[in-house]
Amino acid sequence: MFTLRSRIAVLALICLFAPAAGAQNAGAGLEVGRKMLLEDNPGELWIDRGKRIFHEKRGPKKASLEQCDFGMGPGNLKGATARLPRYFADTDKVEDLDSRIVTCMVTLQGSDREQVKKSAIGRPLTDGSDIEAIAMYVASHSNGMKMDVRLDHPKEREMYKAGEYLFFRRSGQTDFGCVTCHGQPDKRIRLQDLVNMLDKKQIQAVAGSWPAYRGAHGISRTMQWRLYDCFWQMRLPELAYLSDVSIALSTYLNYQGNGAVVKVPGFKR
Amino acid sequence: MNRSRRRVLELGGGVAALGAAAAAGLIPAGAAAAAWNKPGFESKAAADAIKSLGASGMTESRDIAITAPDIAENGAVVPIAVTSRIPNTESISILAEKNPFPLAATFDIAPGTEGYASVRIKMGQTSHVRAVVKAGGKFYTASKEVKVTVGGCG
Amino acid sequence: MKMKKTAIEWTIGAAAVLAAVGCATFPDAQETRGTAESMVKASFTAPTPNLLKRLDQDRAQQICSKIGKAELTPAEAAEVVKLSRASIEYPKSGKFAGNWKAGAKLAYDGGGDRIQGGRLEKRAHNGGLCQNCHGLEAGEVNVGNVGPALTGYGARGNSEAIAKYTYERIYNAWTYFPCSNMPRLGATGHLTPEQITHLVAYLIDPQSSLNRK
Amino acid sequence: MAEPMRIRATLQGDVADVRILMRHPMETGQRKNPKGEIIPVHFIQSVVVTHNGKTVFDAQWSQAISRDPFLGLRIKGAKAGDKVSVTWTDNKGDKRTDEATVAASS
Repeated sequence: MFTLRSRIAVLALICLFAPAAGAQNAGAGLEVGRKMLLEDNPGELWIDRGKRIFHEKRGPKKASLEQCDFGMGPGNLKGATARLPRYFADTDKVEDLDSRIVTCMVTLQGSDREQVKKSAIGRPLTDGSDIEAIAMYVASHSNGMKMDVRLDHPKEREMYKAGEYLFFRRSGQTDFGCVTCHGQPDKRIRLQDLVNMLDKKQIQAVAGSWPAYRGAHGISRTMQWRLYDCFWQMRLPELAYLSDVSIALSTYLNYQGNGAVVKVPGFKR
Repeated sequence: MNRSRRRVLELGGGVAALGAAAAAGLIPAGAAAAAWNKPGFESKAAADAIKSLGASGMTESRDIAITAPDIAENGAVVPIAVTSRIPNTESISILAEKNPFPLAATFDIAPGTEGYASVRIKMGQTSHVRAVVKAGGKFYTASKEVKVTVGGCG
Repeated sequence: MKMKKTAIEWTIGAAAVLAAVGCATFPDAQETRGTAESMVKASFTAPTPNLLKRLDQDRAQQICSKIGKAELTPAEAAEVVKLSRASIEYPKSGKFAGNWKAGAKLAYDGGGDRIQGGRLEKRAHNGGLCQNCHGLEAGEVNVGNVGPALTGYGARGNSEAIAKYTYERIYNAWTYFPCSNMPRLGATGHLTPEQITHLVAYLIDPQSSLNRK
Repeated sequence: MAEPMRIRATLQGDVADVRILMRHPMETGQRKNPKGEIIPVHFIQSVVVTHNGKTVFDAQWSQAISRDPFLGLRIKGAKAGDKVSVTWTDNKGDKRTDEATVAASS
């Protein structure tokens, strides 16, 4: 006998990146709704929320995140996320948007890194996490700019190559790798269009759309969540927040998406 | 993040049982309760909800346009816009006929405001979405089917 | 008036370009593999060590993880086929076709076996996942297209040979199509042999909803 | 405390196209928290929109309105600089009022 939960679980899907609203191949039946949701996107409310949290004095050091350096110098947010992930000398690491927010919460505000990571991905249908809101606020400063991830530093190139390798790496109960669903044109998991990440145009259609408001969760989500969810659907172990695999895949995918115009919040079903 | 997945999945159940609390009289009267159409919002049948609006007979009208997706990817967020070109439109109501409590919203529109309202509703299953327009004291209606595919991608 | 570059300027320019190119070397395939595999070891958590092993690739998965446009060599394909054939276990009942109604339920069941919040999804049995990728009943819109539509699959008959072939295709698709996107549902342990017989019936039984016009 | 709304009011001819986003959980009263306890029903029941102080639009909602609600409406006879004010009230009596100025179409 199926419980209600399992019956609904039946309907859950394997999907890595839902395409941006208005992306190619969407049936006309879906298109109207996607357009309406994207036009008036509740994710906008997360920009405001993130702004409040970003400028608030918080943590043991009672400091705001205003001096956080996202790669364009302390306090300069403009265009910063369009360049992420990138290498940061102070941590000697390649960091993505989430990672850099966590770094600043630790260094500037004195927060405990593990504690911050624990609550970084908010539960669906709650207020979500502070990081999810901050990420949306920071990313909104890159709106209209082109994705421009660079591979100048050896560690960036190492991450990129590892990300590429991981994209094609198949394992687990389903024999899936990212490429299984995202390596061919015009494919769908149930009704969800699948972005062909090996096609420049298609990946550009989504590369600038994160963070995004996730309708089913009622909160803003970042790429960290998106990748976590992929591995969950692939029946693989849980991808750790800010793990090297997550950064490597983001580096690979965002670099492939270079040239995409940033437009956040995105809206994902 | 524990059990987050389960909680999303429970949403479907929440939609299905939508409004049971209202029926049980659990909803405290808010400040707007005077205007809030309690019998209408607590009706389990679309016909009863429509009656609560004061409509005994309705005319199908082509001057009412419902903009909504043919297929909703997520029943929790179904965008619905209703445009009434009927002169002197006084109110627009939106019903999802197969929701446990069909009446989702009523918009009272003052003269000088367009007969238009756009909103998003939760739908438990595939259903006709009905717009009921009151204009010049008379009632008009139009409907459109919206297919709901619960869940979808991750 | 345009200035003409002197030879020296050209030389300096070329040196800079060369330097930049020299800097921008990427780690080679061997090195990348080492880096990425250590990343995999350090980037995931699971409720039991046994579940972490899901990340370890078997030989066939390794072969099937071709990067970019690299293609499977005939020798590799043959090895995958051989490994796949050897993996197949047949149903104890000896019957390849079970109950099509049970199969239909499985085909639309996308759950089971996922790990979240430190827990393995608890299910009596896993879903067949078919709907995610295959067209099923005629007229059903909520289906994927990563794999071919299976609508009317029964048209090829329901002989023993067809039943056996279909069983093997589901148990380990790589027996026939090495490295295809189709999960090796029996071989990885996602489905039991008995569950697969139900899917076989769903596909080939003339009474099955899949084969109704 | 309720978070601010986002109100966009843009002039198209003499019509102000008003788009409002509100932060609200719109709980159905049927959902459970991770501990298995029912999350109490909590939803916006009324949204009143005024144009230069005069009520032009009065919405009544059920719990069937989606989380983080959106409301779109169109006010005729508007000019750039007009004030549009929006007040929502939920079933717990919580309220929030925000105001926007009608902007000329860009």
